[in-house]
Amino acid sequence: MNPTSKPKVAFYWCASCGGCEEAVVDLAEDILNVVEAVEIVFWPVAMDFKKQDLEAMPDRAIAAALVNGAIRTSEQEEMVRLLRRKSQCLISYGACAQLGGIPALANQFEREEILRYVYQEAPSVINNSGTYPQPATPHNGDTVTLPAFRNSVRALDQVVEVDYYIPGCPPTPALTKAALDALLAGRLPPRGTVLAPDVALCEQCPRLESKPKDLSLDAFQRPHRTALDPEKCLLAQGIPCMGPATRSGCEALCIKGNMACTGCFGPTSRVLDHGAKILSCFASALAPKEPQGIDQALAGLPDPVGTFYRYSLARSLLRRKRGPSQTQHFIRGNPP
Amino acid sequence: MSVATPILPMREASGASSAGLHRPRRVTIDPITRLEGHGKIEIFLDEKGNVERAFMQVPELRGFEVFSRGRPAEDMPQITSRICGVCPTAHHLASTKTLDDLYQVEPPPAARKIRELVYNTFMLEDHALHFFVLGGPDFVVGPDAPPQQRNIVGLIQKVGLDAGRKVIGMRRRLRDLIAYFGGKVVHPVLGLPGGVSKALSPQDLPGFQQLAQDSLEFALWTLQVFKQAVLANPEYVKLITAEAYTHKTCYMGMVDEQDKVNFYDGKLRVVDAGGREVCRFAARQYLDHIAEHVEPWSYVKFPYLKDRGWKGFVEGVDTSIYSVAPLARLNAATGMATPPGPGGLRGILHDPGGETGPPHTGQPLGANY
Amino acid sequence: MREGNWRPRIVAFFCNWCTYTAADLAGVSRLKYAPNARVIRLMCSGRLDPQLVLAAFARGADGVLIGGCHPGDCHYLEGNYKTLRRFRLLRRLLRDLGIEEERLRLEWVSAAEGEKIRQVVTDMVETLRALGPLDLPGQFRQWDQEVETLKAQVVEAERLTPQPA
Amino acid sequence: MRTPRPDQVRIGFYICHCGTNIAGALDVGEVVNHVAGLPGVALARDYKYLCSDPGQELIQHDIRDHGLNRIVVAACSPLMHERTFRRAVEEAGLNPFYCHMVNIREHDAWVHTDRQEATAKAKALATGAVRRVALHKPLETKKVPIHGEVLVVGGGIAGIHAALILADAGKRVYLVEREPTIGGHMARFDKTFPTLDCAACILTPKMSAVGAHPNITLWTYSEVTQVEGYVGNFNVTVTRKPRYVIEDACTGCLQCIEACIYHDARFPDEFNLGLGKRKPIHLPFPQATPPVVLIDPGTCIEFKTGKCKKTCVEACADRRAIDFQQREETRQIQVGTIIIATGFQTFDPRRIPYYGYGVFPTVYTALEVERLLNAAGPTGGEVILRNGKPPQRVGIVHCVGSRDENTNRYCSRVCCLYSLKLAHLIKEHTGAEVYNFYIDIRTPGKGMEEFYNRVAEEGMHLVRGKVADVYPDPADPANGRLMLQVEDTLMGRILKVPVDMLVLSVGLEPRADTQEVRRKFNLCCGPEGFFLERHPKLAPVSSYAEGVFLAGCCQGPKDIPDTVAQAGAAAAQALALIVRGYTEQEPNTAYVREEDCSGCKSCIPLCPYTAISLAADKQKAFINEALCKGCGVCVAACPSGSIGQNLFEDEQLLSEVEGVLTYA
Repeated sequence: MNPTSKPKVAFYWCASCGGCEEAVVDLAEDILNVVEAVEIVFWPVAMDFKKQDLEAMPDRAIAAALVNGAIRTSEQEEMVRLLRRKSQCLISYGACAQLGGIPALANQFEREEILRYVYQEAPSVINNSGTYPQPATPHNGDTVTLPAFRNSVRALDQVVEVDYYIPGCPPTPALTKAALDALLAGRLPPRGTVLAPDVALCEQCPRLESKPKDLSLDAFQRPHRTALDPEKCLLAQGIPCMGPATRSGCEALCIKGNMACTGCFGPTSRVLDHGAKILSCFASALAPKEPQGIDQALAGLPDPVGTFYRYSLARSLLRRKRGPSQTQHFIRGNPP
Repeated sequence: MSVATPILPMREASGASSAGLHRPRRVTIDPITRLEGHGKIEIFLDEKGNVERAFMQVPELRGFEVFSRGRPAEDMPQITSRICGVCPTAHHLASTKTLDDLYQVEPPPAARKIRELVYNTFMLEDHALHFFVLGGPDFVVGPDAPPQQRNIVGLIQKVGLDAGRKVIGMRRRLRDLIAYFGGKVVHPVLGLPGGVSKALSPQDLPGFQQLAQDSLEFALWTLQVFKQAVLANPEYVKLITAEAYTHKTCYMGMVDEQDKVNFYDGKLRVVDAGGREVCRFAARQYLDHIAEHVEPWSYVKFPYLKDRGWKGFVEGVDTSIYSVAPLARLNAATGMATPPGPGGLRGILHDPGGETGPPHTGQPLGANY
Repeated sequence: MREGNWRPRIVAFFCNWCTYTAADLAGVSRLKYAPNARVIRLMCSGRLDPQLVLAAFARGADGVLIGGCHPGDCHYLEGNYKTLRRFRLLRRLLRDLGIEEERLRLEWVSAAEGEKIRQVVTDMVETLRALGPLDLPGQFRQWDQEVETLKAQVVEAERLTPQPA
Repeated sequence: MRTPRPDQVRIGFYICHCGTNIAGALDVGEVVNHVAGLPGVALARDYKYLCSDPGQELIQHDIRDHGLNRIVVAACSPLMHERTFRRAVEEAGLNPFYCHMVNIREHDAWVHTDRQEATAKAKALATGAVRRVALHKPLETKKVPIHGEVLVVGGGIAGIHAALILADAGKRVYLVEREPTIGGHMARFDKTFPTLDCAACILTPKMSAVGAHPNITLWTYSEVTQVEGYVGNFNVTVTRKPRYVIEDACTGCLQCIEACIYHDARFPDEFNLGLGKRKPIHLPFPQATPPVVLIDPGTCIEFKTGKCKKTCVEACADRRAIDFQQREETRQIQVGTIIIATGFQTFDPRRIPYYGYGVFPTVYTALEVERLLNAAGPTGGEVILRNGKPPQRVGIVHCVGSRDENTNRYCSRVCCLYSLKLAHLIKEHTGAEVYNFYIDIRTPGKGMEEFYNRVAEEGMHLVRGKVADVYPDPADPANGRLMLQVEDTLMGRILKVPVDMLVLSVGLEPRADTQEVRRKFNLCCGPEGFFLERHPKLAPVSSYAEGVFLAGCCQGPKDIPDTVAQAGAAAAQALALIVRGYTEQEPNTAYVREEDCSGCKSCIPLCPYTAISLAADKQKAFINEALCKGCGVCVAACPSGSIGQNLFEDEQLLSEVEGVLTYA
């Protein structure tokens, strides 16, 4: 294919699952128009361009780079810094890039804890020699290198500046198409905008009408312990649904699958901390007034962090679980 | 992360084309492309330019086995699907079946059928993805085509826009079916212990039946494309069956009571490179049969047959390495459970090699078809 | 933070009607207590958005004290019950994120309980002293060191590498 | 949270010395220097008394001369002077809500001893205020009209007095009394100190005036059961208990009582504290207002058996006032202001067992003695003991249930004087030897010390000491004579004093149901349990609930003159609001940003005032500003951050949090 004057577009993935690539492929018939309108210069899942091809480009040569995945390794940092440098517009694509996503649940653990379990303690592992992945492995006077595994998972904008966000795990083809159209037409909103409606999901929810005005929850249910009414608001059935706190734009797909929203679109622009907001909403809706009754009702939420920050722990106000070490340092009179 | 890795020979690596003059000792392929997952390959060459050693590295770790701990069991189908967004349905249903086992519940027949329908649909659309988008361009566009064209775009140019639309349209319809039950097609939500979250409305059934017919036709058409693009080309056949692309490992696949292929349920059966059964076990016994080995140069661990012990990256009848995925699945089974379609697939793959044993996983040429 | 001279910093969210007034009463009564709490006045403890608690920790608070009217005494009838429910859940969340439960405290203090303000603040300061600094801003800096090094290297490399044509 | 657009903010910062109150405890200059360096601060000053006129003028001049558009005043509590400074700022042409106060007196200077620490804290608090005020928006106070009707709760002297003042001013008053008659404790007293005029003589004309006043709706035997709404617009539910006599039909002729099937009165009489007897149908006391009898269903034969001849009905004849079918009724009223005058209860001396009250029949409470002394009382004004004899030796123990670590620590204020009054009256009635056992004699107030001197000169025994034990006199057990053991702390000796009658000067306590009443009216209580006034000096009859005022002993023990004065003050306050016709509501209301709202309804049930509804056409939440009281519960709970609150916006609070934490 000859170099064209078409705007250059790059796709890249960091700590991700490939679902975002599928979401792009799920543009289905529309992808043909995209391919027609742009020149894809980098897309590991589908095309054979390499890192050095990227490095060889002039700075800002790429009109838009869509990056998905959280940032977990030094290689990902390097790649997104490279893409940032080569692109006029860096778009965070999907929940992992925007908020840390599912991989950011690992922010509840320390790096050493993760490595030790994965390579040593997991029941499937046999590792009598105590081998761990190494930054550099010698081989015949040469070395084979691995990127550094960071202690924290980060959202993309915690490493490089991001121009726009397309939310979702994964984003819907419709949102992706709308964003690409806006990009190609040069009619993008102010920098930093999340390219999805800035209203919570309830607005799009087909079950909104069945939500009573007063939930007065006595307990939270777990979805497999209750016969779910496929017509009724899930919160009204005691199922923790993140919909009220979560940006819409997904067309309430999980609800249509008769399961609760888990919050992959992240919060609205007015909210700093997705988890804190849904926590406040849920807790306020409880009926009991005594600590014991409250705790009983909340027992149906066995995993607050995993429920409220399913996708957004990295981008939460606290960002990760605090390690035990710092306090101890200080007590020894040795502030970090 | 699939074990099968569609990389083509030397031509791929930069600098390797100026053959003979300054042949580099080391060839780096970064990133590996057209597969799901992150990878990098380091190849070390000897003085003659032959591969002395190659490292297929996965430079990434997310730690699902750690951060899944302590979470409500029922969240697992949705969390584990994020291991892979290309095959989320596989992880989702594996987790869901684990929940059945955990809660000791048997899903009612309708729920089981819905799960099977979703999973089989996924198998179909996922293979279409692989064939046309990930692996296929190597053949359809051709191994000699410039790398910039060996992709879906090039493939559509080659097969024509109508054929391209046909592939895209069929995948969309299949994926819509998954979304019908799963809410989302990438990271579906239908799995619950003992069942599924959503039922099938009777009025939607005829549409799905039509889709089944259409997808059968599509599969046959795809087979035709494969036959024309690959099997009709003696050079390709030679390539597929060449010693260099043959990988003699053990093979694992899921089988039913009669050792026929089953995608959704059954026992895991492992055969060796000679076709002899090594073991046959239920998924919940996997720890008795499978172990993981750690290497310092990759974040990914290497599963192997525990009984045989880690023997290193060696091939042959005695290796403890096993392959999975389509070809391995066929190898591990004695046949398909359904009547063979016109020009049965197994025959096609068997014949070119003309061997009596199982066909072995060519890299990448046979494994994923 | 002055090294070696660390003093716990408490952000205190007090409701206007009971606890803030009690703190005024403590003042009028010239009760003496630890100077570590910085009071932010809300009309009702029920206004306290958990985001503000997390923000306080993230911006450097070692502890957060919530003061509201006694159960049944809320000027707005039941605002304090909402606070209590959020507090119960928020403490669990904080614990799961490695922040000791004692760093978030909820106290019912009526307008007449100036003495309780003295006790609660003084006691919380002692508790925090025993726990040591939370210093999340410092933690953030420390956590980000791992990316800062690479960032510096990349910036330096870019400076040295000529821009491709 | 939205990041506000930074406009041209010019903040003026002022720190008040408050004489030495603040400047003596922290370094105001250092605070000024610190704040002067903060972004947006155009000017920072300190001043001796900012609340003084010159202080306010200083700010006003600076606003004009330096183009200031935000003002931060670091001084006393905003509860004290926020209005002062807002008004000053407004007069200078700035929106009053561009002014914010930092409390560095009550929350800092007065409570910390370390000057450096106090200064550091002031800097931190000031930084928070500077950050926050930069984000303030111009707001308007809302005027809410006030209903002219007043509810007075409690028909003792305080409630009576307040009701009459308001009614005389032409306002409609609802006076609600729990007992069958108004009059309260005062109606039970015999004489009143220090003038010794008869309680009934001065009270009953006022009671009748209440009963007859066209502007007063008097509901006795009634209770306020629910209060909703807010200043100017309270919706009150009053429950009227059945007295089984139709109030309008009863003429107070008392023939029914005469005719009662019970020939003799044989049931303990509540009004006389059980010292006298009454019939099932009865009038609490002769001057009861309203003069309407009532039937006690607990003792009435008709109620117990349904087989009474109903001689009372016969006696009532065609007046047909008696109605055994009467049921509890409720009344709904709308009032603009409320005066709480629910009074007190006397300390129950059974809580101090060694006084033997309830054990020895010759031990009385002071209130019981009032009834014995009263000519209309159970003994016709003769002090005759339960054994039928007049006492020859009487002991009066002061401070029973007052000034006592084990019961109430406060002084009940009236006991010394009423003890002296009782001593005088007992001596006058019986000629007995009277001993007063006191801790201290406290007689402040007009004419009180003179009264003390007068009584002391009457030959009273005044013993400074607490009675430690009371037991039957071993020498004379038959006549019920008691021996008091007491240490005379002035003489330093233990006395044993035999008496025929022991009077316990019980203290004043909050009523048992004070907490219930407090909740109903949204009041606060002090540590002793009395209702808390908004300011002990400057707002002594205001409560913490806007539009609700306090009068009489429900706010704390006091004598009749003070009670009446306070009732007058409460009436004046209520009147001031009514006459003005409106109240100004803080504009700290919540509002929904309609374009942001998803219609999730999470906020709707949280509002205690049902101010939030779902606009049916749009499926968006809507907050009725007139009903919103500004608690902000909905703001904190809104899961998509779509509700804001004036003066307490997310970004303002967040900036304040950041501000107070920027300075270590």
